[in-house]
Amino acid sequence: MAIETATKTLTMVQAVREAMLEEMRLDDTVCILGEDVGPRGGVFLCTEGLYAEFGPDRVIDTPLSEAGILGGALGMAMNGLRPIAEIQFIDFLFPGYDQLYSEIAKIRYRSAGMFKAPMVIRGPYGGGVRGGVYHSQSPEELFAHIPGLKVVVPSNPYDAKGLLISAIRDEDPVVFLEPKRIYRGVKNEVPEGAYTVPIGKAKVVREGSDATLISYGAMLHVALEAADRLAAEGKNVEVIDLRSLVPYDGETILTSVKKTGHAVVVVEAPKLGSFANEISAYIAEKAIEYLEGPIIRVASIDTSVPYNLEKYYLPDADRIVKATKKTLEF
Amino acid sequence: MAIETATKTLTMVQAVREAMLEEMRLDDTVCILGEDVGPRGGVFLCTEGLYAEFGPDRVIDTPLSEAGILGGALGMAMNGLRPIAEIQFIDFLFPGYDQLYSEIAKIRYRSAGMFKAPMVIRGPYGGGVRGGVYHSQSPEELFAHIPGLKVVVPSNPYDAKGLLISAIRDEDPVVFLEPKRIYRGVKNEVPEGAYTVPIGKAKVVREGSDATLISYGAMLHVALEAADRLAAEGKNVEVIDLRSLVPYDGETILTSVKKTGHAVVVVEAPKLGSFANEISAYIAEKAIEYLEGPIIRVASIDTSVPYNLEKYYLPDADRIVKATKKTLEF
Amino acid sequence: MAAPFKPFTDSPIAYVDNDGNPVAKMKSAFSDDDLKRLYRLMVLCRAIDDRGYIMVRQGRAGFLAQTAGQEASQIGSAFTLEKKDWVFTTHRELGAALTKGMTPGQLLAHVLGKDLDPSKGRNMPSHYGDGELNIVTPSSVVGNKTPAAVGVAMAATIRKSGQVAMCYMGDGATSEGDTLAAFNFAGVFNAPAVFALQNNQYAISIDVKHQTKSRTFAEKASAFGFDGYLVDGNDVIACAEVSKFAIDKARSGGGPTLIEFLTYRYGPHSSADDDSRYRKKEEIELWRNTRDPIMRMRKYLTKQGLLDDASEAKMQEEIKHVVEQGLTEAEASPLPAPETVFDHAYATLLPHQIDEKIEIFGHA
Amino acid sequence: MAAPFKPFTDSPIAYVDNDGNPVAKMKSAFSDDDLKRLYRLMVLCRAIDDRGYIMVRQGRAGFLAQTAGQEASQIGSAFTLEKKDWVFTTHRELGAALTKGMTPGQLLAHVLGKDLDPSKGRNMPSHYGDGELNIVTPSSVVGNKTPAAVGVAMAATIRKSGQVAMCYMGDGATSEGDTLAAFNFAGVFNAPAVFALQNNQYAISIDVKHQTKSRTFAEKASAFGFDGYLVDGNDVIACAEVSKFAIDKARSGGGPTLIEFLTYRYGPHSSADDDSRYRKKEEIELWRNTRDPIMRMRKYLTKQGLLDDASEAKMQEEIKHVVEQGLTEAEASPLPAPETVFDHAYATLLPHQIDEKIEIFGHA
Ligand SMILES: Cc1ncc(C[n+]2csc(CCOP(=O)(O)OP(=O)(O)O)c2C)c(N)n1
Ligand SMILES: Cc1ncc(C[n+]2csc(CCOP(=O)(O)OP(=O)(O)O)c2C)c(N)n1
Ligand SMILES: [Mg+2]
Ligand SMILES: [Mg+2]
Repeated sequence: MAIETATKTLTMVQAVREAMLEEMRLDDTVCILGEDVGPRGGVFLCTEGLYAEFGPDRVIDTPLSEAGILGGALGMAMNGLRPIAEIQFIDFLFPGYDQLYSEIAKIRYRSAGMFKAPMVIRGPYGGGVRGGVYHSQSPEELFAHIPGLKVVVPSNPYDAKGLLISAIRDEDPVVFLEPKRIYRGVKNEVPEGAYTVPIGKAKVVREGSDATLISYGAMLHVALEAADRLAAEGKNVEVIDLRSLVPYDGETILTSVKKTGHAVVVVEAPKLGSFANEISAYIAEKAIEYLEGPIIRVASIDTSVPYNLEKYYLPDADRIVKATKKTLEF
Repeated sequence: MAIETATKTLTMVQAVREAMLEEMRLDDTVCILGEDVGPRGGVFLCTEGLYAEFGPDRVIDTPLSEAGILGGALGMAMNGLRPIAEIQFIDFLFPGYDQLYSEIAKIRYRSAGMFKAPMVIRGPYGGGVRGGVYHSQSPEELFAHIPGLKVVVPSNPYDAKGLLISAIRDEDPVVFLEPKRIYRGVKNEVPEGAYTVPIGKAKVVREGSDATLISYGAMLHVALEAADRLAAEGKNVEVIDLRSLVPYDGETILTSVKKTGHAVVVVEAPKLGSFANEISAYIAEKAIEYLEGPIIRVASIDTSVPYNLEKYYLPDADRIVKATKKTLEF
Repeated sequence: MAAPFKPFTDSPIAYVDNDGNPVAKMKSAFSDDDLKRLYRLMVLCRAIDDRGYIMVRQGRAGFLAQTAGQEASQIGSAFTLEKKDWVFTTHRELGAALTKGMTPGQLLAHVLGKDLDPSKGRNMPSHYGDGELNIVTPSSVVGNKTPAAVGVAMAATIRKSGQVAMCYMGDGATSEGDTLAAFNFAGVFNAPAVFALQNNQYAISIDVKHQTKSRTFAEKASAFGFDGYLVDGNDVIACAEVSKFAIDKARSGGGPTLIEFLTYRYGPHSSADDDSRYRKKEEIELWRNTRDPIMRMRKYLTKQGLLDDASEAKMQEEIKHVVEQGLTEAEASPLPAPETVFDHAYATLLPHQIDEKIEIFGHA
Repeated sequence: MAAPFKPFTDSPIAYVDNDGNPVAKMKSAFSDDDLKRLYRLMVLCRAIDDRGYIMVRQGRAGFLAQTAGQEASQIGSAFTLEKKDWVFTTHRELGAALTKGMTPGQLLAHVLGKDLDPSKGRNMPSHYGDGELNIVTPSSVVGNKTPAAVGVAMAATIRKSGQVAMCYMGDGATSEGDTLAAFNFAGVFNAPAVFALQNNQYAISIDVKHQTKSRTFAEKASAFGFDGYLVDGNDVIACAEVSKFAIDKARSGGGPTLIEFLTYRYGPHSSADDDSRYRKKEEIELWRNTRDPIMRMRKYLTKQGLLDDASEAKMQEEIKHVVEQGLTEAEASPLPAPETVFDHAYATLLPHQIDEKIEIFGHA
């Protein structure tokens, strides 16, 4: 997939920006719209410099309305463009949720394929940045459960760039969630130029045979931390980065779980109704006979996100280690 | 719970109406707002006659805005009333989803209990009435995954009345989903006067020892049909009516599954990300050692709801029978 | 572009009164042929509408939201659109769909949920759409199509395609936040969009007094920096004239326009409604008997010497035939195959859908 | 109630010019004492705001959206509210919260996320709320509090409680559909609500030209059937006068009012913003140096003989003391106990939360 060329060390913010920049240079139907994406360059600077290069017709500062942004992007997509709708924080998508739920996701189906919505809805999501309730949420499940949408969550800059380019080129609307907690902290080598990471393929980021940890986004790194700690105690844990929630890569999950016999699913959302359930239920449906212990979900607690007590809210390596041991020692 | 008094045979529409009527007579802070709830009596006649009895201050016809209805109801709840917000079809809640997600569900938490939202959000939901995409959806998961909300789904008039009275008296916001497919078809004996059915208690509606079918709402009746068919083949199936999704009655589920060793979860929503997952994941976490076969989800297919091919979309007794046999014969 | 009409008037712009007499100072720019076409479209629309109603009563259609009474505003507004232009319908735009070019066969196939419906029966009846004609298959969600209509118009500007987006809505739709947010976008981006607001005075049972406190709907445009016109929505010439002005203005870079068409629906909100619960028979009769758009245009054309009994009878005959033929086509069209239920949720079937398809149909 | 002011004016209503000279024909109804209190509140507000900023720089607060520059509109608008009235703040209403009665200790405890914050540090800084004072702890979601404010006002009417709901918002918030839908509700239900719109001319980097095409924000009210007033938002007397009129009007059954306060924020949007990317230093300096609301009121009071150097110095000293004392209280306040993380999601812990609590804390 990756074309091996020159690489540079990038943060996720930079990788996201590069993906958009490359695609805008390659395809002049690609455009960006959102709040403060123009001269301001986005509040996280994901669109820095793009306005200067592409101008106000392709990097569009909008009034403050997510329904306007999402619905507007839908119209643009229907009329020959490939818009990227930036939502400043994914928490603020909800005033425009109906545009996603009723319009963007359903236009192709309800028109029997006459109309389509090739567009990306992207923005920062998740906690760990002292953002309080409304700058910290992980609502991926609320997108994953809408047929017609694809949902992607990168865990590192390399994937972020490759997945975002795939998303921009996709014929269907893709919700692209960027874990802001690792916007700048996690860096890796990112090839120059355009390359794609396919939507729908998970990645085994750490091999192991004792148990399978399944996660994505910022939580992947917490899962890896837990895996390190478990390794120190002689437990050899496999870690899977889902990368894409819709569609998700059931095969990679099943292969691993059949090998290890134990599954722990780690998500950042509150547990009840979370996407962890989908993975757990899938395993319980397809591979129960391979399991030697319960499938455990590690998630946030079932409350809103508190500003000052966030560390008791979010899953941490401790909870993951404990959960893994619980199924291993079952 | 139920005060045994005179009963009458009611439909679910009538039971819903009676619950509101009784509570409005008992407590003059209870009021109703929504589209066409006044002289029109609601498009399904759930509020028939209430405007005549209580007048425009307590049965409030609103302009056509679900954000206005939900946010308005929130304000009323904060300022001493107990509003019941009728959403004409739950599919149309989504223009007001942010009010639910960001405001109603979170006001208590973010204010550390200083403000609260004792209110009910109710309306018809689900398919099977040839309503096309936007008059047929089952978005319960999109409410269940919001901490701060309770979610209730009755399967019959008796429960509907008792649960709705509980919901009106609840200190927290309750999303009350009425399966319109059985609005008039399913009748039973409903006591006169006020009584409550507690939120959070499931009901074993059919005892059995071979497998556990878990469902709610309109699908419960399809599950019961499947149970009949299975009984004819000598398979003795237990059927649980969840009644309440948040909180749900884990104990009743576990007791049953531990007894039968097989679980099938039936929901009407599209499968991916559905509430069936929560139940499946819960069982896989708490009782995996009792299971003798996979936990199978029976759900709608992962598309929007088609007007003319709905019968291939919705789960039917066939699919449930097949799924149950699959786990039984595992 | 200088406006030949005054925006934000208190009384509706009209060309013809209820008795078919000209009332406007300005003369219509439409040719006699155009006027006859407008009239024929209204009659045809009414005939198809009636046909749909019969199908509901026969139990062959599960739902219908009738257009009867609103022909002038729908047909007048769509009349001067070009093929490349976009139309966003709601749940009642039979007349607009017909005018933009959908055939009676397609329209009736839609009511029956048949394959000949360009949307393949995916939607409940009265939700007309056609990809060939840029008529966007609507959702049922009131008010929420306006943002996409503005987006389409923005794209037209960016792509310099010269397209205009005509976005239909009811009086009720103006209460939805998405409609208003989209108006604001339209203003800011000077979008080539026309908002065709059919004020039929009810949103189901809610009358306009309970819908908004503004005096007119047209004036809402001023809150977003563009013009609004109040038009007699039962005067098809006025409807077509003001719409043409707004369409031309949009196409030539003049930005958006809101047009409020004051009209009335004769039937209940839909086949599922019982309007006796909220409005008086006399009110309906008043509109139907004295303000009907078709009747008015017939009188006008007759008085202008453009129509006589013979030509009227001939047209009625022709229309009867066209509708019958459409019905035959619609009936002959098959239901879509069961397996197609999975199609078009995504561009291609996703793995989990393939699993489901195999589970249900035994093959992928 | 006859309005002493004209709605929908093109230039802002003002009482005092930038040099502290009276400019209005009408005389303020406020007593000298009131005027001095208004002034003191502005100075105190600025001092607390500055303190918060220091805490951000010290790394003790994670975020702050400063009020500096907008004191007059916030304090003037809240000045004549009664205790039972409701206030809906957004992310910048330090002045309103202070005026309604929150103490410096509470306000600074909020910035630190401490227990003394009535909201117990649940929210990020600059989101002031207090249940005792009916100041509703806000979400961060721009524009979406307006519907609840209208609901509160509707309940006040129904319950005949005589309460008024004062709902703050920024210029950007008027683009959100929820705001506009709520305006429409307010009109239809004649809700006793005042919409206090601080037009500080930016929504983060978006200036008003890119926010809406209407000439003023005040005029948006006309789309919903009520009055809007454009007020000089740096003239605290004008702010208080027009607000008092609107509050009194609402309380006496006259329905809603929209007030646009034309003002300016000196700081970046928030501590997370870099405003050099989108506005010129000169523009900031112009407002700060020549149009500052505090400076203007000081000049006015001085010219009116209500203030001199000695009384000014004394007040500054007193305010310094009050702020220091507030800070001490805030610092002394503990962080909420970890176990409270579960509290108040619901009225009582639900079974699944009890499971989670045991899992994390080892006890229920
Ligand atoms: C968001 C939403 N809320 C409620 C409904 C139910 N509903 C369907 S049509 C209608 C009234 C629409 O009134 P109006 O916009 O005036 O159009 P009309 O039906 O009069 O043509 C309502 C309330 C809906 N379809 N969508
Ligand atoms: C719905 C929503 N979208 C985006 C944001 C991010 N955001 C926070 S404040 C702000 C600008 C608000 O502008 P305005 O309403 O003028 O208030 P001001 O900050 O100028 O006081 C934005 C875009 C948000 N909080 N909520
Ligand atoms: Mg209408
Ligand atoms: Mg602003």
